Amino acid sequence: MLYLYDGSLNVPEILKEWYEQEATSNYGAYIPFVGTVRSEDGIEGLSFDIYEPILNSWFAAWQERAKAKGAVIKMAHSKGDVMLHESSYIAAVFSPKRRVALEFIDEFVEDFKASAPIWKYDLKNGKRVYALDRSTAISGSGLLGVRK
Amino acid sequence: MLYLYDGSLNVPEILKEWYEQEATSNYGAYIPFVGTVRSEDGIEGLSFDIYEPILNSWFAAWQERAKAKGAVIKMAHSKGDVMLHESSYIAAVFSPKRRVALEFIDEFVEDFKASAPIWKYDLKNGKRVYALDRSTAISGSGLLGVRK
Amino acid sequence: MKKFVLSQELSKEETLIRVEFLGPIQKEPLELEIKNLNELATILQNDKELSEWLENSAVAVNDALVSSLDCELKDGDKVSLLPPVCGG
Amino acid sequence: MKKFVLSQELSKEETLIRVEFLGPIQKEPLELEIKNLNELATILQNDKELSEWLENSAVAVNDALVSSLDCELKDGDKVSLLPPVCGG
Repeated sequence: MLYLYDGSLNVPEILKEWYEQEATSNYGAYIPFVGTVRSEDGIEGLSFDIYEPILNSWFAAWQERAKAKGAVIKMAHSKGDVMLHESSYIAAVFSPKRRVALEFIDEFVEDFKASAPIWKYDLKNGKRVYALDRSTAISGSGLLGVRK
Repeated sequence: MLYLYDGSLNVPEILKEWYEQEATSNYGAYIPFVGTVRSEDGIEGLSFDIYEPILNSWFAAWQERAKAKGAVIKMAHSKGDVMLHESSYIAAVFSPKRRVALEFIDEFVEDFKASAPIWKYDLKNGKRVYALDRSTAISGSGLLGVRK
Repeated sequence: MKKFVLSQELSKEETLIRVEFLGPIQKEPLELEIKNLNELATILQNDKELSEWLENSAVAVNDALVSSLDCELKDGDKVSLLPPVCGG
Repeated sequence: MKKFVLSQELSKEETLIRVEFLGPIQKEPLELEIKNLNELATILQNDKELSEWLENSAVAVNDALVSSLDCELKDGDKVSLLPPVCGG
């Protein structure tokens, strides 16, 4: 239920595929979150690195949390370059009930932003510049910097 | 931005249309909520009545609230019969920022459930039975029942 | 003085209000000569079939929800009863 | 007694740890003979280029995040440094 793509996402196609995958699963609520590259600070686009082993285990833990509430999560993300007004991220929750789905998509997207091992770079003047100022240190960071 | 359809919604088509409508609007987040008819209590489907004049003014007030936060809301709903595993409702928020979108879709869907002048009926044994037990009295109801 | 009285009577005769029952309330619209929502409440409370609907329905005048019966009505106004809703 | 000492020496020689720097940290992987994360901290703190990354990076051993340096390492273990993230 975790799909990584080279370059931008085909959003209509992915939203359709996921909807059809769960067409008879008897979920009452389907809430996708779609993230699209905004034009700001003169960037030409964004670029992403992903560390898949930890992304996979992070996602598997969330899938277990969803399952415990009778829900399912799906996620798609881009690797490499994604240009202005293209989309790089889709997360979706399917759930029997709307409250579970509404709360889950919020918690999932926020934890994704804080924890998923994905690094973002601005594409600017043809260069790839790490977006440190918009990035979040993973909880527990700094261990190796502590001096005895 | 409010679309009413006779019968079930073509979800992939609507999600695609809305995505493409806002493709260059520079919104970073697009969150649709899709409501699908669940199989429960032996129903064959649901049926909906809508009172459009008040639905339109209710929706216009929400569109103003969205606009004040730089966001846009779209909504589609079915009139008449929608069978099992078909969808009857889509609401979506487009916003520059994810927090606004995540909070807005939650508030909008909850107020929709509590206030939008739409009546739901179970289709059971070929009959249309008002779903009173799952319905919510609009805020301020009961005025005309108060005896002096 | 006479003119004033005439005008009052005229306006009284013309105050025709349409009352609509929405959604699952199975009742045809009424045309009533009333001047405010308090008069409407008194009339509808005499209809046994409506008693539950009066308890759980919201009220709109000309498609705007009202939160009080202190609402004067003028000729041609429309009053709607909205029973409990469940979209989605 | 001799056997015991030999065994100790053997295990010591075999403790080769691979250290990987993920995402924007522009540094090739290291192969280090260390027995725990405290030793790794001491070594990496001598590398001036890494000082900021050490402050803001999380640490994983064999792809599981750790919350403390009290972590023994065994031969073949992989340690990863994960700098601040921003998916989406």
